[in-house]
Amino acid sequence: MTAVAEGWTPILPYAILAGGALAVFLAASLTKGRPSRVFAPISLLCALGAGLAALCAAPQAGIFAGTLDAGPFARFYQILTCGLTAGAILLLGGYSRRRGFERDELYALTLLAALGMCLLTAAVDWVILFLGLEMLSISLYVIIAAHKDAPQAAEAALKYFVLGAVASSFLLFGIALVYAATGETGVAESLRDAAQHGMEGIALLGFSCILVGLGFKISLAPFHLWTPDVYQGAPAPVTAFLSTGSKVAVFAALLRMALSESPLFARMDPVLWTLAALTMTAAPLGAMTQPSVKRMLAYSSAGHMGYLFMALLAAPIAGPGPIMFYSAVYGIMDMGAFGALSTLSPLDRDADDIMDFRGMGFDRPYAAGALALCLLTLAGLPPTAGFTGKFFLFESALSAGYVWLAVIGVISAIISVYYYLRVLAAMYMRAPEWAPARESAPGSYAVLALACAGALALGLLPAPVLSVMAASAPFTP
Amino acid sequence: MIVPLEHILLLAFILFLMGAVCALARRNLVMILLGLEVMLNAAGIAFVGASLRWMEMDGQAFVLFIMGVAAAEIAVGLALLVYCWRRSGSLDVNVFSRLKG
Amino acid sequence: MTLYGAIFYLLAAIILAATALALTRRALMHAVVYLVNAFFATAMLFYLLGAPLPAAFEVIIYAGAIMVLFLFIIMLMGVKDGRDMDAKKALAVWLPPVFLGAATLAAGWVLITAPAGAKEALPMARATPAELGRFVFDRYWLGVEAVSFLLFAGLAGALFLGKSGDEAGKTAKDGQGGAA
Amino acid sequence: MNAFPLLSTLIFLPLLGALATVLLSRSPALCRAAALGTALAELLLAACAIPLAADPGTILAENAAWIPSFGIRYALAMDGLSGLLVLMTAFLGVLAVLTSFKEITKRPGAYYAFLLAVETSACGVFLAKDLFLFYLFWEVQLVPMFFLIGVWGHEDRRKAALKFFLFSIAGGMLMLLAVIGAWLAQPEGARTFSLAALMAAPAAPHVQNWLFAAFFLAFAVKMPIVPVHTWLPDAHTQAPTAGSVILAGVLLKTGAYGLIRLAFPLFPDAAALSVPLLFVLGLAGLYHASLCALAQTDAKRLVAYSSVAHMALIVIGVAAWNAVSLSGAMLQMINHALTTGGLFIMIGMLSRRSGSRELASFGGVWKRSPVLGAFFLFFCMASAGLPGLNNFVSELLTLVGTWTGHPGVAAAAFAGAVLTLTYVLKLAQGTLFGTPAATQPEQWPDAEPLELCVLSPLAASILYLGFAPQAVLDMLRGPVSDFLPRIPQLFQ
Amino acid sequence: MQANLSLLLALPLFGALVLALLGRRLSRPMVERLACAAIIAAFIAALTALAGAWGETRLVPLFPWFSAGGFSASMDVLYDPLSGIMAVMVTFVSAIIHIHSVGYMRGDESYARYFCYLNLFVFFMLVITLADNLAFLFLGWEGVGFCSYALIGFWFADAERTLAGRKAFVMTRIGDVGFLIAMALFFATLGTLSLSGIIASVSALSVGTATALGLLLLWAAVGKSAQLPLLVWLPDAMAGPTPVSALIHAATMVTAGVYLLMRLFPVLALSQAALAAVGAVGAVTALFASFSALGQRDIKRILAWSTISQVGYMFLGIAAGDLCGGMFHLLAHAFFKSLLFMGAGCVIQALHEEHDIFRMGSRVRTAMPPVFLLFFLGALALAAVPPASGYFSKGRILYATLSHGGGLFTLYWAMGSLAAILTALYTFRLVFVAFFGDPAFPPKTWDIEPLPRFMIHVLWPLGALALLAGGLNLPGNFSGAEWLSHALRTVPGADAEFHGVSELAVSLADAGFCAVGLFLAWMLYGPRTAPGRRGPADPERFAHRMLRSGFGLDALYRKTVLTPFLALSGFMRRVVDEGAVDAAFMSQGVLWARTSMAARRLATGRTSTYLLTFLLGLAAICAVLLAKGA
Repeated sequence: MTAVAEGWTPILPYAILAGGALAVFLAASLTKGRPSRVFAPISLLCALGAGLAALCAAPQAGIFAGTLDAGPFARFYQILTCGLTAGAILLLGGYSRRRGFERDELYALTLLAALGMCLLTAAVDWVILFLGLEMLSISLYVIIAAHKDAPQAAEAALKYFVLGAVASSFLLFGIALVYAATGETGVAESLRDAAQHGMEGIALLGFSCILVGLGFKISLAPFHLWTPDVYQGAPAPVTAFLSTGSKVAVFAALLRMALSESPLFARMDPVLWTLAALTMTAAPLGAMTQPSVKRMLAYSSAGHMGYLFMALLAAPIAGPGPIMFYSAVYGIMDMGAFGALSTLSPLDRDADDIMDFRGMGFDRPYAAGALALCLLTLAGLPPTAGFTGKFFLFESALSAGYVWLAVIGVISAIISVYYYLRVLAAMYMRAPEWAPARESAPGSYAVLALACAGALALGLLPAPVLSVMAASAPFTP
Repeated sequence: MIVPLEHILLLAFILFLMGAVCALARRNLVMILLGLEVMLNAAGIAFVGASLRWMEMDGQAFVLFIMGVAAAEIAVGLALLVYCWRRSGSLDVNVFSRLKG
Repeated sequence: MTLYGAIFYLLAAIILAATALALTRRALMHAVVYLVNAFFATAMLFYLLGAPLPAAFEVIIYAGAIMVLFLFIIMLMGVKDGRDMDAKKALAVWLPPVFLGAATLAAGWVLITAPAGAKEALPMARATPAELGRFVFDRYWLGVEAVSFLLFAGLAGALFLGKSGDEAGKTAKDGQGGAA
Repeated sequence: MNAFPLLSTLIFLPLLGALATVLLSRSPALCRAAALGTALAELLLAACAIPLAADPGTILAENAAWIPSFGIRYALAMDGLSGLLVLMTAFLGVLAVLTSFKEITKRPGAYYAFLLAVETSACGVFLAKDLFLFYLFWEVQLVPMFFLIGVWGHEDRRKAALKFFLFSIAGGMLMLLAVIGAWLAQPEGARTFSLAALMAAPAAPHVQNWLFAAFFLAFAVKMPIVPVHTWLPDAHTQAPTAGSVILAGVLLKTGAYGLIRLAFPLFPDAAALSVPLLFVLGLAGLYHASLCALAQTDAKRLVAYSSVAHMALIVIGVAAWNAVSLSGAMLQMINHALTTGGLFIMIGMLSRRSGSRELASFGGVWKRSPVLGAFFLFFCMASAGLPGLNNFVSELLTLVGTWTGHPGVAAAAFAGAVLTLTYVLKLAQGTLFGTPAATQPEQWPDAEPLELCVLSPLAASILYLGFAPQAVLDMLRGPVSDFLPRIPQLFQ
Repeated sequence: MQANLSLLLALPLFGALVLALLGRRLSRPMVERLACAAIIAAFIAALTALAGAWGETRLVPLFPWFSAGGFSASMDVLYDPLSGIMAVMVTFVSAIIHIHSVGYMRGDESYARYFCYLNLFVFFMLVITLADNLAFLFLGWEGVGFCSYALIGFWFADAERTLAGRKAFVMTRIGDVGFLIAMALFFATLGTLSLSGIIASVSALSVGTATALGLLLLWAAVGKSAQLPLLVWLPDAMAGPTPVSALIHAATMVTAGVYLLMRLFPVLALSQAALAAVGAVGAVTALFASFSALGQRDIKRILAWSTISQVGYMFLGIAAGDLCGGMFHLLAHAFFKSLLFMGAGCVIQALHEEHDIFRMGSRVRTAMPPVFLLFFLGALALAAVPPASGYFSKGRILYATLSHGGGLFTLYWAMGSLAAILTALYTFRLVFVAFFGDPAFPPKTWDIEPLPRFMIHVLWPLGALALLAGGLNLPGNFSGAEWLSHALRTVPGADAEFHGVSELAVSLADAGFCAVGLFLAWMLYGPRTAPGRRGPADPERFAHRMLRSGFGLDALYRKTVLTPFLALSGFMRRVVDEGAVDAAFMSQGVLWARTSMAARRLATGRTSTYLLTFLLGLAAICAVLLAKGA
């Protein structure tokens, strides 16, 4: 029987996030609806507090309350998601205050979304996994529609809701079938002995439905068409939070499933292979001739999920190290990219078309510099973290023998370099189209600085992060 | 002795697919949400059947949670529906297709 | 084919019929009412399968709360029929989903019925509400907490969208979107 | 192992200089001073590193753990060849900075930063002794070059910069897979990226073929070897003068250096198999590039094709794989950098005066500026391989060495010398002689002092390497004797 | 000895460097004095070196150039009588030409550049003469090629002249490829490039290799000495100043090829085929060039074609194994041909750049008798009129060819003799038309440009030598001491004895040929014949057009080699490089862009389409599972 984590320390991060949300609502009621600047600091404090709690709490290799993993694997992802949430809150603060849609619900729901992510990454039981995912999704549906004046925010929220709800129902039905086939509600146990009870067919159908549901969330190939629309419609900081937080958390859950030595994965290998290959070819196809930078970044995030999925295939053999490292790198670079985008955008609408970026390079040196560095990281060029991340991913894929998948990945990476450089070329090699609005949001510059520092640090000195992950590799199943 | 688990799962599967087809085919947002409810309900049936098969109450506990989640989801969904209906005046899901390409 | 088996197939037939009717109605009100019937039949099915508490909740939450919410919203918007079921495009609109649904059904059917594990009939059993309650709070207390926060988030979200809806009224129709 | 981390400072000094120029970008004069200071300091450092690298006694190396879980170490070492190439990079760096004083007016701070960054990456490539570190520096050199061509280039700069980047990154990414493949080919336990270990235990022959192919493609794109060379003329014509000098003088050499130090020793069996292909590509490159050069109307494109032809000789020299041809090929790497660098600097000066790079816009330069004309004729003759100047020595060594093993190839390459002369004389004819073109402005100053102090050291170094290359050849003897036995099939 | 030799080499180089760096600052007389002094000093050094090391062969290392992995090229000097005498000749003739140039170039303002190139040329020529290592020799070999390119195109304003320079450089470079390959072959077979080393281990060469090396060296010599088939560049090279033609295209550069063959004669001697080939080239070129000289109207072109023909004789001499005869003719030819060129230069300047001999008439003879006398002495030597030097040197070669025996060499002798007749014919045609009677066509101006005295009088030593140089190697029947052959006997391969055919008969035959040529010239172009008939034959007649254009060789090369080559390079650029290779990569990009455009149409923005992907995905996954599973 797996060890049971004693004491209440593992619950601390969740409690801080939940308490934070309530505190924000309480503060809102005290200030009786007048727009006040107190919400941002509170929520930021809670997010960072939760991250710190996860960092300081000594990781016990055990299960908390039968449903939550208190081991290093969950702890790593909690620190990462809390960090990304803090970044998102910082970006959101400056962005929403200047455009007049700063509301307490915005911050509270962000914290709840973070809580959902933590639950999702730490869930050992299907129930908690589903609840975490739902809490994350519901909060995101509302946050995307938060900016009333943005014409397309409503459309993005609606699309995300309709598709997200259908995906959740697929996921739920999949869980039902897997439970029916094995009688286990534990994620790892149910997948491991899926074939013991002679109902392997049902388990396979169930796992397919789960794959479709989660595939939507991390925008794998056939289900990725929503990503560009939602990323373009939603306000830039929200997109930052949506693209980094939710995808990293969902992928953590998928990683947990992959590491459960389940026979299903072996049976599903050709399907997973095709999904990874399809994603890695669909992403560059979508992004290559894309006039809109946000849509390009959306397709590129789908592409990066394709690389991660390739490494997921190799996870049972090569271990979770590379995926966890690349999740951190992906989170940093996407947060940096969308953060820089939100800083560079004028007040009336988000800087989206590539024409808006002309001549930015030298007029807005810091913000454009951050965007340039994040794009280089996305392209996977040394000395940024993108390179070391991609290196580890391909290393794990090749060591597991997926040579042709790695070749497809490399070709997709080559094409991806083109559409990242197109933005760089527009920024630095063309005359500016219009006078850029002066932006002085200290919060967002802090995030950009952290993102750039993270990208370079992980690029040059990945060893410390890797050693943390090596420690977390033998996590409790 | 009641029916074999297989039949219960088939019933759930058919119901699930009917809900899915409705969500996919109908253009009216309300009907899509209804289809969604049917899909969630189908999952509930599968859970209850499975919990009977394994003589465990996990499945039934799951059903309770499903209902909670469904309620929350529908609340937000309908709020969003009304919010979009107010802005666009129509319930057709494809009226919003400015974001494309 | 025991008595209970017969009851099961009867209930299954009722559920399928009611749902099919509900999902193909032009009028939203008719659809909701049919669906309520389907949920009643599902509740009875739950009871049959030894899950009295979920059966009760099915009636209270699904049929009671959610369907009533639907009715309320439909009446609020005063929309009569779905207006999307016009005949001429029906085939083009319905064919792909139905075809895909049928294909998935076929594949799923084979997958479900192929293995031998799920063939023998299930014994009668019942989980009394007291046992289920104690089990839920013993095993899934964290889940309950999570659902509570989930509902709280749903509540906050719905209020947020609803509340500022009227101010946004003046900006209604601006996001007119493409072809009506 | 001396205490002072000489090699790391050699690599990262230009980077510090780059940061300095960015910080000082407010006043152009300070930028220029900082850039020149750094470049000169780097040259000085490289110069005093050469005697250390030359005598076999001292071993210049550095080694530190970097990513232990993958066996990656921050390993540097300098032997004869890399010492020379670093010295050449520093020398060309100084010249590039000097030529940019007059030419670059828009945002000098960023410009010098990128110029010095390219220098850093090049020194990194030459000194890296760990395959991962080599690959990291190999990829890093693309970004600053992309900006140099893209921001400060001429009319069609964006397309040329993108084309340059994509060609190199395509080769680079495939090489990434090969790097991992080489690492995985090692036994499970002792996997490391150190070049020495990888060379000691090469992979199984059939695996080697794939890995060698990927490595060779990446180096072929960078050298460039014929079929994948079409990015070079565009990059050269659009790049600023200093960009062209660094591109031709340094970046092309990283390709050749990679081929000699990495591709051949790491995969000996595959390399032995590929020798006929290399000969075919070398000869095709020599003839194709020479013929294309003859047909050019743009001076810089002509010189770009000429450098493709010169690099083809290196390919032939390496493929012959014997003591004479290999030392000839290595010497050719240095000679080509100096002569082509000189030609590009001269064309930069002339096009700044005449306003365009077309040969038609030059003409009668000897009449209007005899000193410039003399220098231009000097560099043309050096490029044509006139004995007494540097190219002759390396071309003779390369082809005499190739003759001992493959007479047919050497004969064809010797005949190439005639083609070389035809397009060099066309360049000289179009520029120096005849009557000045009508489009030329009246004001046509002869060589300014700044230009003189760029051209004279270059001419002096060419003459020195032409008449007394023995000092350089002695330095190359160590690496040559180290490389040759690594491929038993080729080296009897 | 080493000091002498390094001085001999250093002086011209030092002169050239000083002129190159400081030339523009020094005054005109200073430049002229410096240039001439350098060469005269070099001449003295050559003389003292010759006296000092009389008859011995010394290997003097000067400077270790470079060596890598078994291949070594060092700047050493192989000083033996052959190179000693050659060095003296080169420096002597150069000195006189330098002094003459001072006068000739008095009107030209870029004198510094001219004298710098001239000094540089002398340095490179001395390198060829003295070099032991073939690579060092090649340094000189290409150096003279570059200097001839620079000097032919000296007046660079006129594009026509620079093109002639370029043609010369490219053609000689085609020849040099042979030299490079020969060097590679030497290294491959004997492992060394030093002449002494090669000659020492020449027996190790197989006949096949020797033939190959012989042919390669022949090809190099043909390129440099403008023999068939690479001779079209020399007539065009007359575009340069006349002293340049005198120095480069008469005395020194064109003989460099002959000198190389002499130096490596032991290698040639191994293979009869190689010698026969050298002979063939020599004989045919001699005949071909003498015919072409007949058809020329420009005084310098006549002399150019005559040089080609005389060098053909030297080739013949070597082929016949008579190294000493070849050297004798080389020396004699150097003296009288440079004299003729400088004489022609004076005539041209006097008649205000008049090149066409049919417009000259007797004006120069009457106005400047010394010029005519000097020219006449040179002409006598050229036409091999006894007792001039040409008679003995050419006679010696014809004698050697005839006595070599074998059908082939007798044929060569016959061709040589016919060429001797033609030589006398075109020489006296030149003398009669250019100096006697009135001009067939009205000249542009009638007045005579006065020339500086020293320019003419410096030529007297050459005039004397043209007449008396025969004494250098008087054959036995003229009670000659054959001084030259004794001097060269220690040179490997130069000690061949010839007897078989009586020497007297051959020398009488030579005198006869010269007489026949003179008679024909008198009949056709003599001062007595009527001016009308004496004019140039009808230029359009096929024979004359063929002669004038050197049997149309130049047009042939232009049509069969040059134009197709340029067309090929244009084709390679447009079609192969930009059309095929570049387009292949660019079309990849376009292909990807087009598929991307198509793929983006998939994202219609309609939620219903996106919903479809769910069931589509599930159906596909189940289908794959069933296909794989079942």
